[in-house]
Amino acid sequence: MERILTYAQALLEGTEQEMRRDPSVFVYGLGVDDFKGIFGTTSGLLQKFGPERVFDTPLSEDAMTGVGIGAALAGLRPIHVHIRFDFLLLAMNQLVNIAAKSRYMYGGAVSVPLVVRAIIGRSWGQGAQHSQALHSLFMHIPGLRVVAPTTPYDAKGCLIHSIQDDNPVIFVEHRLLHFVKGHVPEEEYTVPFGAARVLAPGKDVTLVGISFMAVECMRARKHLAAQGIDAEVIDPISLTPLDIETIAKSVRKTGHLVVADNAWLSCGASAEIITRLMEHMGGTAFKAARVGFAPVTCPPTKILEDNFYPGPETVASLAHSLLRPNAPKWTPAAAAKPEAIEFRGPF
Amino acid sequence: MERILTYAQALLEGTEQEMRRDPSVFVYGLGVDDFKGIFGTTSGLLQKFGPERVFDTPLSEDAMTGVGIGAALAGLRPIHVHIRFDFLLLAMNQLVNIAAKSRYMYGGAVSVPLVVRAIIGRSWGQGAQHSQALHSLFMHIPGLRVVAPTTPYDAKGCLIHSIQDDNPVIFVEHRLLHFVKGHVPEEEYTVPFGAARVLAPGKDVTLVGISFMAVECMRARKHLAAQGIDAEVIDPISLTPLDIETIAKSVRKTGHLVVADNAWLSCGASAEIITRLMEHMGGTAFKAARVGFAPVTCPPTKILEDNFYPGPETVASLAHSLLRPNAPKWTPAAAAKPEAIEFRGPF
Amino acid sequence: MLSEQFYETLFLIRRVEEEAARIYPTDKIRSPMHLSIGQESVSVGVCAALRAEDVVFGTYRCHALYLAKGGDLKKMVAELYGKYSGCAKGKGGSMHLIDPAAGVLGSSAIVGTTIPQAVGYALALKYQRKPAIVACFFGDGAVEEGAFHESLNFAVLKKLPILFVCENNFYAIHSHILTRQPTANVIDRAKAYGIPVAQHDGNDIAGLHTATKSAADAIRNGGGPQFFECLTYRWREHVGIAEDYHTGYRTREEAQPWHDNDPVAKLAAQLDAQQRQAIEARVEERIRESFAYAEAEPFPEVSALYEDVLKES
Amino acid sequence: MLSEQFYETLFLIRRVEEEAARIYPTDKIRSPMHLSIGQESVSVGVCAALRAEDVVFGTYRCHALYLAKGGDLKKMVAELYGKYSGCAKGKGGSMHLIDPAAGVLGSSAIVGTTIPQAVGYALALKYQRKPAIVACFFGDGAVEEGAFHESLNFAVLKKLPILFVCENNFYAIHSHILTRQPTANVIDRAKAYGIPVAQHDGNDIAGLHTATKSAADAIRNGGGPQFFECLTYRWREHVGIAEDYHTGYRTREEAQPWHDNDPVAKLAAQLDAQQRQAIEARVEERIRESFAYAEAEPFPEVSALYEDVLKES
Ligand SMILES: Cc1ncc(C[n+]2csc(CCOP(=O)(O)OP(=O)(O)O)c2C)c(N)n1
Ligand SMILES: Cc1ncc(C[n+]2csc(CCOP(=O)(O)OP(=O)(O)O)c2C)c(N)n1
Ligand SMILES: [Mg+2]
Ligand SMILES: [Mg+2]
Repeated sequence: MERILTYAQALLEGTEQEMRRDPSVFVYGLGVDDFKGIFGTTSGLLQKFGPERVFDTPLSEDAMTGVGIGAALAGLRPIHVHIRFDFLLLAMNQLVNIAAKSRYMYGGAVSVPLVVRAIIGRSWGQGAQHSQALHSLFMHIPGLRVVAPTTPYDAKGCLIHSIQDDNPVIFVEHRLLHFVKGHVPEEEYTVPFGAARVLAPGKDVTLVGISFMAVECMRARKHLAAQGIDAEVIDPISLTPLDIETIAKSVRKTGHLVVADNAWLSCGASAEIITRLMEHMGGTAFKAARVGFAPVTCPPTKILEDNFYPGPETVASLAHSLLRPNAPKWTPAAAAKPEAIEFRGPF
Repeated sequence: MERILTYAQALLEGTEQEMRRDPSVFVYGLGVDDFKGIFGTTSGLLQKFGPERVFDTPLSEDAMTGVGIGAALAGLRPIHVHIRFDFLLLAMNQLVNIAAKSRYMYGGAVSVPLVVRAIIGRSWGQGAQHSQALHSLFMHIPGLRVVAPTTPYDAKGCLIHSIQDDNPVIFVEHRLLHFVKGHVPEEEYTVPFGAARVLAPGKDVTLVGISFMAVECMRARKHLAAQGIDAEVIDPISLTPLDIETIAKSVRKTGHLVVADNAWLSCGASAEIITRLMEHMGGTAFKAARVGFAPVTCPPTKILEDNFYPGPETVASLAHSLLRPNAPKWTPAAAAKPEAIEFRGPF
Repeated sequence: MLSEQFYETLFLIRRVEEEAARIYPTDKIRSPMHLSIGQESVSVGVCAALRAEDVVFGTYRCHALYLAKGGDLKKMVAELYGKYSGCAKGKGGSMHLIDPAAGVLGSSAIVGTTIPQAVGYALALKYQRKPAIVACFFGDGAVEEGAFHESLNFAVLKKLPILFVCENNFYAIHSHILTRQPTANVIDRAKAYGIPVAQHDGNDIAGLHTATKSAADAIRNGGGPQFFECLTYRWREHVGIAEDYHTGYRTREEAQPWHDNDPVAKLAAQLDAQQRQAIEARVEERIRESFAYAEAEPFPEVSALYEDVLKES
Repeated sequence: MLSEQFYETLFLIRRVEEEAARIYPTDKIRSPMHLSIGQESVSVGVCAALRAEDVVFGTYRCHALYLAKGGDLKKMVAELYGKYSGCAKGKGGSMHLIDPAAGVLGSSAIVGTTIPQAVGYALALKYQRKPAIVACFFGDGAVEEGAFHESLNFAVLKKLPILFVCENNFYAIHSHILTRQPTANVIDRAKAYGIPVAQHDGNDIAGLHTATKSAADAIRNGGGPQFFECLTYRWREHVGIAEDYHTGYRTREEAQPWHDNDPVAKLAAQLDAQQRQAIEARVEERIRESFAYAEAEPFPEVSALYEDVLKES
């Protein structure tokens, strides 16, 4: 019997199990101890572990990040939760100048086992400052790990791995993924960094979907199947380190790559994946395209918001043009944009 | 008769001319009014324009950036100077959440004519936190312009253009470029955004050099010439917007592209240029490679620092392998790493 | 005379928000909405003492401030509806109201971020030798952000024409101020920068108005920044339209004195019935018009997505 | 007895820095170097009252603090030389000294950034029920950074075992404190958070030692944070080895009282000649050894470039 949890429940379970196993793990951040419990991902932890291990903070993202680093230097394993990724812009100095660099600039004398959970906002007119997905900023910086699991299974395993890892990890979650349901084993397990997952096999085109876009790629795959196009969907899971070989293996077969990111494109993860693949495959014997946010600030009004985000149709249409450049442009009829989703990923 | 100035002098001249022309221009930032004058780029301005238009600030990068934005909203044209790019990590929230977004999220009601000068540190063991070149972080964000001129001529023209532009501009300078000499006309002129410059013609390979790496590419070109390889060197000057057509025109001719960035590679400007070119050329009928900082934190000790930075030899060697994949690997003998340079760029 | 003015603005704000709350469940207003209900008088009391050319900056909880400073009502409601004729063309939403003509210069969803902009605007006013001043509104949570301290330090250092207005409603989302700050002495921390500070009952609109008048005069005359802490209370949930006493982070008992001290009700009681009815009828008519306008106006074209990223010269 | 100890550490620091300054023009030490000469007694006075298990965090101007807390001398000099046996394997340089065994937990070149880490370390000590405390050193410039306020607020809120030590040398690079802060009342601003504060003559080593002893006791007993402002003066240029009175931002007259109040000279005068000579000889020998060691040690291999980025589990 499969055990079904939501992504949010999977995160909660992983956190709780690690907190039980290791007394040095603690959770902090704005709202982690309130009745909403960060979309349920921290609910009940305060009751179970007390206010020393589960605490709210002042509105001080910069210093609170430094506090996590300092606690990590002292041997603790902090999990710092941000209900919006956008707030990390206040913490860049600590994350980039200190967390990422401490081990190196102190010649290996210390390590910083810090997990930073960054939730990408979406839907209901979040607008300019509550919708950003800034993982590529952190992928640029040596000394940080960046992971963005998509399925509940990977969410739990990756979070546990992140907590146990001795380095700073930016743990990227998409708000809409919290609702996704899937099989999650009860026991503790880890999903290693640097291993991408083939979510669905295919032979004509490789769709690499980052974070919530992996879900959208699965939907695009259905659209494409109706056109006789057989898409393979890959979820990189971890962005730094990046498992380029799994992607390359797929593209060697399909010859075509679409990278769908849940973020802007310029200097984004999509550019990195395409370039890395070209380097890895020793040339460019493949066709590639990328899709992501429109190159503008996120607008709240629905008609613009719908056009700001890429969706299954955009991905499918792009894959179609890549494979059939001479065919008339095709875009499947758009379903209503998702505000909540059920998705049971195969693993 | 050519009029020769250093890059630093060119910046000073451009600033002074704009301050004379437009009373709404002011210059502020840590150290702009002291006897060192930010490597001479602000020297004498205090004496000429007084402490209201040229002022030092408290150590408060976050708020001082917001102050610039607020002054810009009120119709002034602030130039905020940071003697190290690294300090901008404290200003990310204001730059990304406010400066980049104000015009869009207020539906065009306002604009933010702010120039942020960010100086990339190098040499003499600057180490982990005084050596970063983070232009790609800003290239990721819609609503910002990012420019990185290389020659004194472009430095002056681009700075004047940046000051006159009605949008936030991240103006990237490399510390070692400040010493570079070249022709600079006395009159005011602007160098437009979005127009790359071919620094030297060639037919075998296109070298795109960002910021100081444009200088190194010119040197690499000499090394390559000795091997019978004729390299074309392009300075993009402006990174957002990016003039991809000038690069494409070159690569259509040469079929080979090396992008040399003065920064890390992952999700960097180099990945963006390669991917954009692929999109622009409708495929990948070219070979491409990139080179930049080693994927580690910058170490101060010289032997490691020398290996951290790419140089003319790295660029030449990479271009050589790209063109002659079957030839034995070739690397020209390394000259001493530059601490100061004279470079008269052709334009 | 003054109390009629106060009442008209207060009542307008209260009723606009109630109306927006009534509409909210229909999903016609699709963006996170932070109601000022219960706290309106801080904005009204302060702004009534400002001049048209004076400028305000606020937070995502900005409906009251926008209207108190004279922001265009139709454009505001259209903005809530995401319409192209909204004050931000539907690109701002409830959290990013702006009306430069009325001196409403913006409001940000990132706590504390407009404080330094307000200081920068004040710097510009001084630089331009303009007689205007800035009033900068923020919550009790914002004083925990480093930017607040950096801004205060600089504003005092440069003697800028700015009034800092901390709306202390005792909570940041569900966290009481005493779980976030060692002592509830915001004004002492501001005072340590060497400026005049005062704590006010934020619901005492007349008192706040008088205090602002004299502070604004002093600031306008080059006296440098001043700091107000205005005690008040939010009646509804942090974001959204419901009451939330059942959720456990605060009690109805705690709220009761603030409800009893409702400035709308108190002012209403001071006016004579006819006056009051005339005002209310006028306000209701404006509201009816504005919501009808917002309903009728078109959404942006898709092409608007790509506009307003940068200003073309 | 105590004054001999003080003198030995003070003299060591002074002489190590003088020696580093002597070597500097040869380019054997190739990284920006910020000398503590003139300010050493702040580190020495405070650290002498700390225990081995206590922990310190500092700034790029960290030679004095590192040595005062017992950091390994040879590893420090080797680090300045960029050698593999340096305390950071040549990857830190003068600005990033560390010696976890001695409780020196790091020093950053970005002003103010180690303050929240020090607070986080203190949080961990409390969490782990350890009897140790943290002393967090920073300059008068750092108090202008928002992170300082955020850190202080949190440390006081959580009653953490930490002593904040502001080394006020009146300058941030070439800017006097009164051009950066409205009034020179750092302690008042700290005091507004509700903790004990004190201003000390940073060059009065014995006084500082006594004050630290009692503060450290109180902190160790759960009394929560305390704040010291230590007035002192930097003799050399901000970065580099020269004097800089000729550059105009400060005068030799201003500096003179501080030179007259040199703690090294004052202590030297208190010791008897023999004692003093013995100490100095011992110190000179250690310095000679350490510099010889640093000279002789190898640079890292090129392969070390790629090491220490991440910790492999
Ligand atoms: C920098 C930042 N951190 C956290 C948040 C999440 N957040 C939104 S409103 C809020 C509470 C702010 O409280 P206060 O300043 O008192 O304003 P109030 O909502 O009470 O008006 C928080 C924590 C945010 N928007 N920005
Ligand atoms: C965040 C940041 N801003 C600016 C600088 C440049 N800078 C280096 S040291 C310094 C002065 C710091 O003064 P203070 O804190 O008083 O320390 P002191 O040098 O006097 O010991 C400045 C502005 C920096 N390193 N980091
Ligand atoms: Mg509040
Ligand atoms: Mg100082």
